[in-house]
Amino acid sequence: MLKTAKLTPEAIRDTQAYQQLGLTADEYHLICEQVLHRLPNYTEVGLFSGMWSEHCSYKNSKPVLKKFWTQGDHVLAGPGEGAGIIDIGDGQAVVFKAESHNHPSAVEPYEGAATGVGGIIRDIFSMGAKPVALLDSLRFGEPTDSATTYLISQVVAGIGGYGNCIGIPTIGGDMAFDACYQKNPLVNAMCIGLLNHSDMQKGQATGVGNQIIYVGAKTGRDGINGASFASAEFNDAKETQRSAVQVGDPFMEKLLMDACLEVIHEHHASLVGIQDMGAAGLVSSSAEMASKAGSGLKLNLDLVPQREADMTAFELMLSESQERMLLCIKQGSAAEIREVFDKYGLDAVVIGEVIPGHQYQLVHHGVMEADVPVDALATQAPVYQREKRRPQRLDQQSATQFVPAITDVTATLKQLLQQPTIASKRSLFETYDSQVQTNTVVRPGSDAGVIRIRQTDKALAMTTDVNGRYLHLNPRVGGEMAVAEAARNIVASGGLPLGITDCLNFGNPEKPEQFYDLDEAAQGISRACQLFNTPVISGNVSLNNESNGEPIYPTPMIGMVGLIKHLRDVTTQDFKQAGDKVYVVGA
Amino acid sequence: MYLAKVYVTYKPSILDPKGEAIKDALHRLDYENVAAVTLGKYFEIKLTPGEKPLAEQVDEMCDRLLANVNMETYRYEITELEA
Amino acid sequence: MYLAKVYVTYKPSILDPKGEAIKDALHRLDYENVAAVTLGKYFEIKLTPGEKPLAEQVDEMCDRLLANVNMETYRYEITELEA
Amino acid sequence: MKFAIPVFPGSNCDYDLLNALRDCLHTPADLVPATTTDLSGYDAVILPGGFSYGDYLRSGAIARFAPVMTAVKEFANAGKPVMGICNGFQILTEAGLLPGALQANESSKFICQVSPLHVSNTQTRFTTAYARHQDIKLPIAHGEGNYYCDAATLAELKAHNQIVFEYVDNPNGSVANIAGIVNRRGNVLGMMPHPERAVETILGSVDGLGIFDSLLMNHVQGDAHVENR
Ligand SMILES: Nc1ncnc2c1ncn2[C@@H]1O[C@H](COP(=O)(O)OP(=O)(O)O)[C@@H](O)[C@H]1O
Repeated sequence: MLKTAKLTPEAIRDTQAYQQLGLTADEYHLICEQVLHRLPNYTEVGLFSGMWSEHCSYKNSKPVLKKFWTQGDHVLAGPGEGAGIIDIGDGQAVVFKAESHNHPSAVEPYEGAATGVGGIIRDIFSMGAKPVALLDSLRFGEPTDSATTYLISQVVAGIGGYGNCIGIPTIGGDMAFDACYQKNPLVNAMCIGLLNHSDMQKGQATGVGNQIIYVGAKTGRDGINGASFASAEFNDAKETQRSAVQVGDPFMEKLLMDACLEVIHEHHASLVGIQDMGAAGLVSSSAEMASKAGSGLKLNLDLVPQREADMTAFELMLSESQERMLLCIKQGSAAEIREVFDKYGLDAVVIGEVIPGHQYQLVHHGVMEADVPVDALATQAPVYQREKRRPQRLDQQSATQFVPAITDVTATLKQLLQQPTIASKRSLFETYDSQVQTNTVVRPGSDAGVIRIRQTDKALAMTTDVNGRYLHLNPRVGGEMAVAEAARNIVASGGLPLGITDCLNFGNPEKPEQFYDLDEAAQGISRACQLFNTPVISGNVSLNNESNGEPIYPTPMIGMVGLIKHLRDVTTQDFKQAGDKVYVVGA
Repeated sequence: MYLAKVYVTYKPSILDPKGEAIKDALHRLDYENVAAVTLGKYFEIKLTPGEKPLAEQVDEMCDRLLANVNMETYRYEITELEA
Repeated sequence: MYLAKVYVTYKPSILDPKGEAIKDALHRLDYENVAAVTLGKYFEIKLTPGEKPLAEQVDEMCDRLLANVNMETYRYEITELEA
Repeated sequence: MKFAIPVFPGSNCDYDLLNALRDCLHTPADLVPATTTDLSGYDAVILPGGFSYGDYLRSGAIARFAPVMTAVKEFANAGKPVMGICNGFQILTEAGLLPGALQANESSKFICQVSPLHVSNTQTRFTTAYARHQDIKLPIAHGEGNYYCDAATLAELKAHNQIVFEYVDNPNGSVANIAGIVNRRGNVLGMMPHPERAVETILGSVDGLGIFDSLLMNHVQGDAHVENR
């Protein structure tokens, strides 16, 4: 990386080095000719490659996401913010979002899963909400070989390791096994937070002269350019993925969370905006904060806390070191804010300020390393309308319809119950602390997890669901069914469905058949959401989930939250006593 | 019987939160002269000769299970134990 | 600058569940010739000379913090690092 | 009766305990930072669960050196009640206020479940509210709750009736099914199960109330008669 950092703008053009960073030739030329009207230097190419990656820009999925139904009287913030917010009355709101960490978990299952949990928690508390629950949605290959069982145990340990330590209960999730996930497991995590309306935060950097503060872990070379890595197709070459491994530090995040919430609650007047550093780290958080506010921004990279020596501007901006947050504060309030972080033993460093105009400027060792229009990074990535073609598999189904031949019902039932996907997941979810915070009314093992809301008579029900197999057979109907299953789980727990988040785990959108799956599934989800009155308020896209050329089943994980108006209405799925009648309702 | 001693440590660029926490604790205990701490794993594996040469086998174990080469490095020593 | 390598292992009488789990995993990977596995901690501590002799200091660190002498033992080596 | 709850960086059951004491037992309680050096004005100290300092070395190993622990030791030496729940128990053993150590669970996995327990000693100031040999259920949630002590220590614990709670179906491999012990004097209790998670019907159990009720009751009546016997 150091070697390429010395490449001149001309050499980048001539050797097409931008391609290694994930930019296509067209995108590169767009930057040169339409955006900058000059050749970008290496750092600038890096900024664009991170910001224009699928992970940050949704360039392939935007046209699909537009189809989601996002309305609803109670939506306070929909897709576009860090996490979605829904009003639940009494001046309170529920905040939730899901995040995928599929590729990192395939490379390093414990840390990949752990940092996935850490990332989604930051998304929630950066909105000003207190995280109150976690769910996890997992897909693995059949647990028959040691590599898969190892993967499962490490992923589950990583999720538990993070959530248990930081003290947020993991109260539900779902898990299924199929050969199509063998090399490309799905690790999706969802976090739910409670928010007082008055604490609502926006990730904004407004007001010329206001200061940008960096808090949390130091920046290292971990996960450099992870955003474009997460968006790239998986291959077996280990070497190329090495720089992407991040290690989670839930202890640090606990301090960071408590300190940030204290700033939000008690230093409201000094805080302008707050955002976590997730995908594409410092560049993404800072450029988005400035762009949302229509501001310019100048950062002095010498001031960024660094874990390693001699980091380049490129590395500092694109590192995905975990447990970091960016704040914009009123001019002159740095001492007051620093005092809060001090108490938690955390560094809080002013690294830049809001400037007039709309440029994004980075200074490193006295040199202007980047000077680009902020909106070009944050909002002007190209959007691709991909080609859509109905896959052949959808037309070949009826010929080979499976007709079960059951002779011994008991034996068949037993066999079914032995299927890993159907069998109890108790031994795994019992490694999650599901009770910390002492609000958990229904623990994992029922239809939905339920937590009560203190000082009220209300509770929240939450679940994650999707059956990729249904989508494989019919992506649109399968998408509808995922939402319907989630809604059933909420209703069966005594709740009224409020809204959903999603993780769209799909294959390569540049292949028309796979784009078909994505587009159809989104339409199915959207229609069901409209019918259930559960707007999509947040979500995440994970594309290129395939290994060695074979895509996974289309697997749009649906995370749904419902409101239980009275605690007495909470219901659980187990039979209560002998003699009770059993009814079947519905179709 | 042989004894393989295996040392697994993070690669230099990987964050080591445990090492950091321990360093901070040592500082609080007034060992101000401690400059850096890393925490790794130390395995002692007793094994009998298998089909492959022992070193090759141990190397393989490290690669497959004991270390994640995406973020860790390992080294090992093998000695013969007295009966 | 000096480097102290510290090895902390369970006392022989103590059950080491993680070591057992790793042994089982190695068996499942067909390393049937593995007879026993123990998992210990391996610290690398970089430090400059303090007031007390280094060995005494490192010993103290082990006793006070790095090992729980109820169930663990430790040993260490100290070497000088090249500048 | 006023409780102090020392909060270490990484404690995460501190508020659960505070809520249980204030809201369910209606007794005053304060969270006090780990830097506190003075616990005068409090009648009991409870070290909460969580992952102090990340539990990155051994659970409780780093917390033991926090300034508040000097005060906790003095408090205990004065014969006043000190209790450690989960991580608090681990800290108390690391600090030498209780014998033995807590190792990784036998399964080497974290376990979160409701665990049936046997109250083996109802004569301590923490347990008089329970009936003799009462069977109760309390949540457990820990990765390192496997109690270990050597044979001599175990003999001591038994001889002086220091084993207070025993697991009915030992979930973590603890020596002699030990879930909780007191010191010889009977004023320091350490336990892995979480009584503060079992104080409201809506959360599934109220079996934890007995411990706090015992403390309150014995405080009112004066502690003298419940020195351990
Ligand atoms: N990964 C997981 N994390 C937490 N809980 C889980 C997980 N997988 C399954 N569960 C729990 O197991 C129960 C059954 O889940 P699932 O297999 O999805 O069945 P269902 O089809 O009834 O939703 C749910 O209550 C869920 O909370």
